[in-house]
Amino acid sequence: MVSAFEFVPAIAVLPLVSFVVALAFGKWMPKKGALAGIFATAGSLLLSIWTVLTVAGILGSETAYHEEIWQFATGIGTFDLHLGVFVDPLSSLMLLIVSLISLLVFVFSLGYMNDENETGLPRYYASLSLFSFSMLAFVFADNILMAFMFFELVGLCSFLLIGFWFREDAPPSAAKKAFLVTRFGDFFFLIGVVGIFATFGTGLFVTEAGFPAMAEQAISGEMPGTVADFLEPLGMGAQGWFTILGLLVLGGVVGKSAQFPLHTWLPDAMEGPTPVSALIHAATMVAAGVYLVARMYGFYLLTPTTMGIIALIGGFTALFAATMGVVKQELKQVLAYSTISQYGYMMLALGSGGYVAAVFHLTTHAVFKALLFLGAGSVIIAMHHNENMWDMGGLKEKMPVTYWTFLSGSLALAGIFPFAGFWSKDEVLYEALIHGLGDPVILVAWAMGLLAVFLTGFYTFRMVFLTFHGEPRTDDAEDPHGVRWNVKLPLGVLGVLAATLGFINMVPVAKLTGAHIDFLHKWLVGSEIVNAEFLTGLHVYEDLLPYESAYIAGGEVPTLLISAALSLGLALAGVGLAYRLYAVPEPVEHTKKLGGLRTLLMHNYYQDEYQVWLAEGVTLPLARVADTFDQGIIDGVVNGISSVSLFSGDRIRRIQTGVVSNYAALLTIGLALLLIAFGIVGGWF
Amino acid sequence: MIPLQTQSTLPDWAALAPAILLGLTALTLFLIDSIDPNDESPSLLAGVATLGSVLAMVVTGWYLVAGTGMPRTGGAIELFSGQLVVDGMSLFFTFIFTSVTALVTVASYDYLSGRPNQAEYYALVLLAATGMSVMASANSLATAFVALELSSLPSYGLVAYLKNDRGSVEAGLKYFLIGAVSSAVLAYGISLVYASSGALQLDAVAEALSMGIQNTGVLGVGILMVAGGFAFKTASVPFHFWAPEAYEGAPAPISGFLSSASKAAGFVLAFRVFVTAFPLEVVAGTIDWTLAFTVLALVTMTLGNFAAATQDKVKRMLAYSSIGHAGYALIGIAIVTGTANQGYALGASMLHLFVYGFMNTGAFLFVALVEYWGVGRTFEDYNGLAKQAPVACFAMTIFLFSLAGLPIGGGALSKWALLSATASAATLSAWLLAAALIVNSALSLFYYSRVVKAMWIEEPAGDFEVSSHPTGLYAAVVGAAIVTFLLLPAFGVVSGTAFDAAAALF
Amino acid sequence: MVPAEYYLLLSAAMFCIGLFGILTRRNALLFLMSVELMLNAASINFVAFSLQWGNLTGQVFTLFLMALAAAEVAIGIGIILVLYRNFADIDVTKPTTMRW
Amino acid sequence: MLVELLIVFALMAAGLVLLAPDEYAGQFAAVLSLVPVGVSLWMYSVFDGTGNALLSGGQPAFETMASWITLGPYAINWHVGLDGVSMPLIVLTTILTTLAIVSAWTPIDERESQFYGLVLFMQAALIGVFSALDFLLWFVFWEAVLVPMYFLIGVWGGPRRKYAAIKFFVYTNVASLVMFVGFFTLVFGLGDSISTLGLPAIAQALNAGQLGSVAGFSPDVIKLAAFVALFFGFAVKVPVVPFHTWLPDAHVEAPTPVSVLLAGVLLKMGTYALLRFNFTMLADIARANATYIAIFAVVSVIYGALLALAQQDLKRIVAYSSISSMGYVILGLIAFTPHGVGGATFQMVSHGLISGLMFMAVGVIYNETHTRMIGDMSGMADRMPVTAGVFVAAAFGYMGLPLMSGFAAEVLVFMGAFESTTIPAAPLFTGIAMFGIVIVAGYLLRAMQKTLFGPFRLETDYDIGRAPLQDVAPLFVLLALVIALGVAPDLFYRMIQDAVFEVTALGLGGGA
Repeated sequence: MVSAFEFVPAIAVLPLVSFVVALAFGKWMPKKGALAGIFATAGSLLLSIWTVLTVAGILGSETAYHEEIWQFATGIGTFDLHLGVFVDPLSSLMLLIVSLISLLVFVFSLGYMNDENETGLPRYYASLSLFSFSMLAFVFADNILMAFMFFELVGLCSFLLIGFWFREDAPPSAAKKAFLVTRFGDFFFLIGVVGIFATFGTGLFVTEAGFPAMAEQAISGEMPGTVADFLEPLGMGAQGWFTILGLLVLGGVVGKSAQFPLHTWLPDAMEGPTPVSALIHAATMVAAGVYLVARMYGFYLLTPTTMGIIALIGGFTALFAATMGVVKQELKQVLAYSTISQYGYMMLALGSGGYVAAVFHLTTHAVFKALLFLGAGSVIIAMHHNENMWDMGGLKEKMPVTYWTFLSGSLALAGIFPFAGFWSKDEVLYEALIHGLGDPVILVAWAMGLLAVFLTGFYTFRMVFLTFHGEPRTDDAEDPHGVRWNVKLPLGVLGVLAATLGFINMVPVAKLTGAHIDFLHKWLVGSEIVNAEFLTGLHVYEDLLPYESAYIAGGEVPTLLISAALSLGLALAGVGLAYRLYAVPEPVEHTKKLGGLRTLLMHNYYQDEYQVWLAEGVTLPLARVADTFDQGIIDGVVNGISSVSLFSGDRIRRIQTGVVSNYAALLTIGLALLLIAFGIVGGWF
Repeated sequence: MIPLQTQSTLPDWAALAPAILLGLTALTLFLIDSIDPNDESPSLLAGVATLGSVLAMVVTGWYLVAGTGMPRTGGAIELFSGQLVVDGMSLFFTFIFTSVTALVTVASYDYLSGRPNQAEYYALVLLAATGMSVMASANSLATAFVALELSSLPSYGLVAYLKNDRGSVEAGLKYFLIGAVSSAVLAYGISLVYASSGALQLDAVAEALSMGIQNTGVLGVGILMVAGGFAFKTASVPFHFWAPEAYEGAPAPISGFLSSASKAAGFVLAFRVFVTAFPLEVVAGTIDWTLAFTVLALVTMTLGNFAAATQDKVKRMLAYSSIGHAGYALIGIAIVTGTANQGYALGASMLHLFVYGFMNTGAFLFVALVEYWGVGRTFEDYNGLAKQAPVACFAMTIFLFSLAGLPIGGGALSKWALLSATASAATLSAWLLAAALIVNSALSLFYYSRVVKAMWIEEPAGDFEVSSHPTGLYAAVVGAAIVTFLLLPAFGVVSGTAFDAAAALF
Repeated sequence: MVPAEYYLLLSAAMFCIGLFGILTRRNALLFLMSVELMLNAASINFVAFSLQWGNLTGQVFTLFLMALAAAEVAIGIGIILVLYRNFADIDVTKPTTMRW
Repeated sequence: MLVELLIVFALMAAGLVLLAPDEYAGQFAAVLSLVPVGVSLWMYSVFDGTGNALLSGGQPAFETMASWITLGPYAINWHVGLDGVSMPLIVLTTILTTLAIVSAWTPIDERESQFYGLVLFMQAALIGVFSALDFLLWFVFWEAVLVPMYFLIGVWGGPRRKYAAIKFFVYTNVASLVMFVGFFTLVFGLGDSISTLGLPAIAQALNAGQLGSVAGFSPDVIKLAAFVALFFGFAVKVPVVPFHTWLPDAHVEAPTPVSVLLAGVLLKMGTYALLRFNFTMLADIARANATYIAIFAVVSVIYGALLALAQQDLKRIVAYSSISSMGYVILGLIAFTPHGVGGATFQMVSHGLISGLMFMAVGVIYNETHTRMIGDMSGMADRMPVTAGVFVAAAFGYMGLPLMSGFAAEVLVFMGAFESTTIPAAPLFTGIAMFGIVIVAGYLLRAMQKTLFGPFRLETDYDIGRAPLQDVAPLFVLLALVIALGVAPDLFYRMIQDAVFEVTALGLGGGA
């Protein structure tokens, strides 16, 4: 029987084909390339499902797969670079998510783009396909170089799609910013990649020959030769050096996953078409960063400092972004900040040792955030591309499908029982809590995450109420543009998933009842081969975990319940406050009461301003100074030499006065000078 | 193989055949002129002159190939009790003189058309060439002096040939006056050398000096003054003052003749006299003449090139650049020190003078061509010339870039040979020379390319028409260009001979 | 017998006088004469040292020098003649059409 | 004899094209230049050289040797051959020449036959530079390149073309001569241990420690002096900051096809020579002074990128960014690791293609708009979508987008430099140099945003249409090559590794 694993590369290649087809022939195709993308991603989805089933052991005994498929660059007397495929529970799950959401976004785009008679559709679908290709290849990458490569390509697609409406001013600017900010993060990432290769001679994520395993050996004292060769001249200990490497790679993660302080690009990225926001800036590309940390979790676990920093960044970002989400007026802006905030949770989970929790939240968030963005897209179609929530209101009756699915997503986002977000967010906070009790850093991060739950509940439902409830506040809201099946279908699929996806890992229920229904947990534990050969199973990570678990109120189950109750309570409180303030027929801008704080929040804590200042206020003037220096001093010296030469040439030729007597005199003087000089040297006199 | 390679097959005096041929041709021209004093048949005069010089060139070439006077065929041939000597170096330089003479006579056919006294012109050119070839063979200070004057005196007349042209006359006057002073200085220098050694024959001088030097001052002054006399011939500082004016004012073919052949003649004399008569190990206590030549080389090349860089007339620029090239060629003798590979250094200079003979003559002949057309003399006047006369301008481009040392002509290789020779000496003064050579080379690239720029890049200012294509001038220019270019791939043909001939001197 | 040094001094003096003439005289003929003086200074050396060394080489050279001086003057006069025709003067400092 | 065939054919083609009528010269030259492309590709496919042509054990392919001239004690030979370093550069040269010729059809509209003749003449010289294995022969070709370049900039260039041409001419000539003296000091220092000026003989003699003292200077001093002279000579060509100021002027004034060749091939002469001379023959000196060289490299990268950031002229941006990119090459070379030197060599080829692509893209826009100033245009993508698309692709290639050749080259250089034991504090140096990838993104994104995107606006009064096919076709060819090499660097990288591997072991201990 043919193994699914042999077709894993095709999961990425299919969208690549559709990229080429859409770019070259899209103009002449019936749906301008959309069909190519839909077929390709559908194919990818089917292959992904097949892969997942294989990994699950349902279709055979081989449950993980690693293969080098392309020799990239051959080194003689040094390491080779290659591209390879690695499939394990984590990557197969991610393949499934990415291909599913890609497919849905393609379908949605039919409604959002084709039906709206946009131009440049082949370019749009080609970019979208290229994005799917890059993301999928990134997911199954077996080494960090390949991961970096497709990480960058994802960035390119983001640039192309954010700047899709290039004829306006704002989108190209936002695209530039997105690429530049993530590039800044990738700069550190690339140093990390290069450093990892230089240190270990390999960038492989898995197996004994992979760098996490080698790092573990190095720290435990059995220093592999290549590592020792590198570290010795450097004069650094393994622990310290690995921390630096980990933090460098983390730079890329912070950039792509829009964590503080490199989160500023994401809100601007909302200039892109809404389906793009759903796909890239909510469900997948931003997830790449978090996924990367999960992928090389074995490495991060070795350096507690890095773990602590990850947790802290995550917790802080979760709270920080949530506060800004509270005051936004535009639908997609609220969602943008909620995305940043939610990825903060995932980082918090990873940093505090909650591997399963992070993957769980990644999964649920992918679904409900895609849903919310697509829902927002539907609203935007209806509102004739007006995104201001204060111009909406009362859309509930006009577009019921959108409303109900959006509500499902919102409940999930707010973390209301029993929607998907509740389960995953609860687990994140629980893991942070139990590990934080023994580690103050984690505890601080946990506290921030907890606080953010309240704000999340509040801004989510502020958004829902302002958009769908009350009375229509404009003519557009009065008479919205209708949407078709291609919008409703993806919403429906995702709406159902958002409500139900949490059931894959109902840890509190499992703990309470003792029933083994924590499927995701079991999934990530993986099979024998994943743990023993590839070293990526959950048990491997648990062995390496640098934290001790501690419990309050006397045990695991009470702690779990307290934690769940706390987060649910805060979420409900947030929702309740939103209901009080905004679920009225004529809501007003209560945020004005915040005074100076509101100004601060509306300006996003002046994060943009200082980053723009760094780019335009520091770097550009520095470049101009360098330019002046270059033109003036360096080139000045060059030109000066030539001017001086010509000037002295002009002087020298004045010796030739044209009067022959002068020549005779000069001749005599010259001869006399020679005679005197040599006479003195030769001692003639 | 060839019978001449051993002395037994031909009488010794046959080794002087080139000089004899040149002299006879000159006399023949006088004869023709006295038979038919009217310049009715310039083609006959030009033809005879060309034939004579070509014949001399062929014979010289034959001797060179056959190895007459070279170590492999029994060493230098001494004539007239050693007053003259024929060896590789003399033949090598004679080849330069004869080939330049041939180019000049061919070119002059058109340049002189319609002018009076053509027979005298050609005869003087050939007499000067005769003097030069004797200079190359001179092995005594007496023959050297006489030969030098034999080449100088006709040159004065030739420079002032355009006797109704104020420039030509002024040039002739200045050349003559400075030349007279220089020959006096040379004569006086020789007298002092004679005072110290009691001999005039070069090897005898060396021998006498090696016995012990009584009055270092007299000898030192003598040697420096001799050097000064040669410096006049080579147009080196401080005896160069005549050169810019003489080259600018003289008929252009004569400018080419003087700046190439006459200059080379000065060098061959300097090489032979200083290496043979004043061996460094003998006179080092008195005067380190390599140091003197180093100073002269430095000042000469710098002055020549810097002054050339700011000229606005092409011919004068070439004149100054000719001074610069004298400075380059001086390098060869300036680094004939113990540390250097002496034969290599001298050979490099010889090669440079060889290539220079063609490229510089060619450049001046191009100027002659332009004068023939009546185009002005400044750089601006050359603007857009390439549109009118692409072939000639192409040739000129080869000359100029070769002069600048770019490898589309042999000038690059010879300049590099000089540069590498400085590296072989590797003394402080040699590196100074190398640095100066580089700086000046860069500068020369700048001003040579001004001409190129004018011809090819600039738009023509006026609207003149190049109406005629004078056969003789074209033939000479194109011929020189072909040789200049061929000297790049076929450099080996001459380089072996030059290095052998130079090495034989030590 | 007069020591050779005295001849050297004499000739040096003559040479310098000639040089002085060159530097100061503007008349072309006087210029020419000064050059002759310098050449004669050399001749004195040759003759004197010919005697001292006891060979005839120097005296022969003197003969050459004399012949040469004559030839030089012949050419020189010719050039001075055309100079006069073109510049209506035999002041050597007058022709300065070419300089720098 | 294939190398000779290439050179002679290019020369003959140059002659033929010079004589061709102006109307057909472009097409004629393009057709003729396809022959070298074919020959070089065929040579690539049958390439059987092993090791480094200069080192013992290396066996260059297509090697021929014939006696040429004698220069004093040295026999100068016609000696050519290709190893894994030169083969890719030959292919680069032939391909870029053809593409440059095609891209010249539109902008060059006077004295065409002369233009194409000079381009082909330059091609011959360039092939010579990359294949010669005798010093003097190599130097002849090296200097011969200047001549056509001078005319190409001077005749067909922009408003300040004369200034730019002469500056390029004189500056690089001075550098070459300094290098020449430095090299000959070494040659004479080797004394009798060599009898030819063959580069392999000299390299092997130097590495065997046969350098004697010259004029009282010890071999170490001679080596250092020669190294400095050689480094200066090549640094001007590369160019390395602070010897770079001729480059922006030359690039800005040169017509686009010439910029393509200038950036694509001529700059590589400098780094090629650095590899061949400084880092192969004088590896021990290079190692001993790695800190300074690494500083040169890093300064070139960062300073060049900063300068690019300050420019308003698209061509100037690309020109300065070339300086930045060439800094990576220096960094890779000084690393003395297989990936460092190999990556640097790969970067030569890669940058040749990408900068060529970039210049061509700018040129196509210029052909239509007659301006290159960022401030003059906006939203060009609206009128020239295909060109804009290629421009974007090229720019991302320049930024080191993965699966394009620039990424492979840069990442290999970085890896090599990072693990270098030659450069002290290698990770720090590498890290700083890598910041170039952020700045490059900054200025190229800014340039794209201002020119290609936004509402359409043009400050000049030309009608903007789509670029003709002949302008765009070379872009696609180059883009395809860039992507091909980006996906499969091993096409060239394997043979490069084979040739540079031994270089990395040079200069370690031992040696005189």
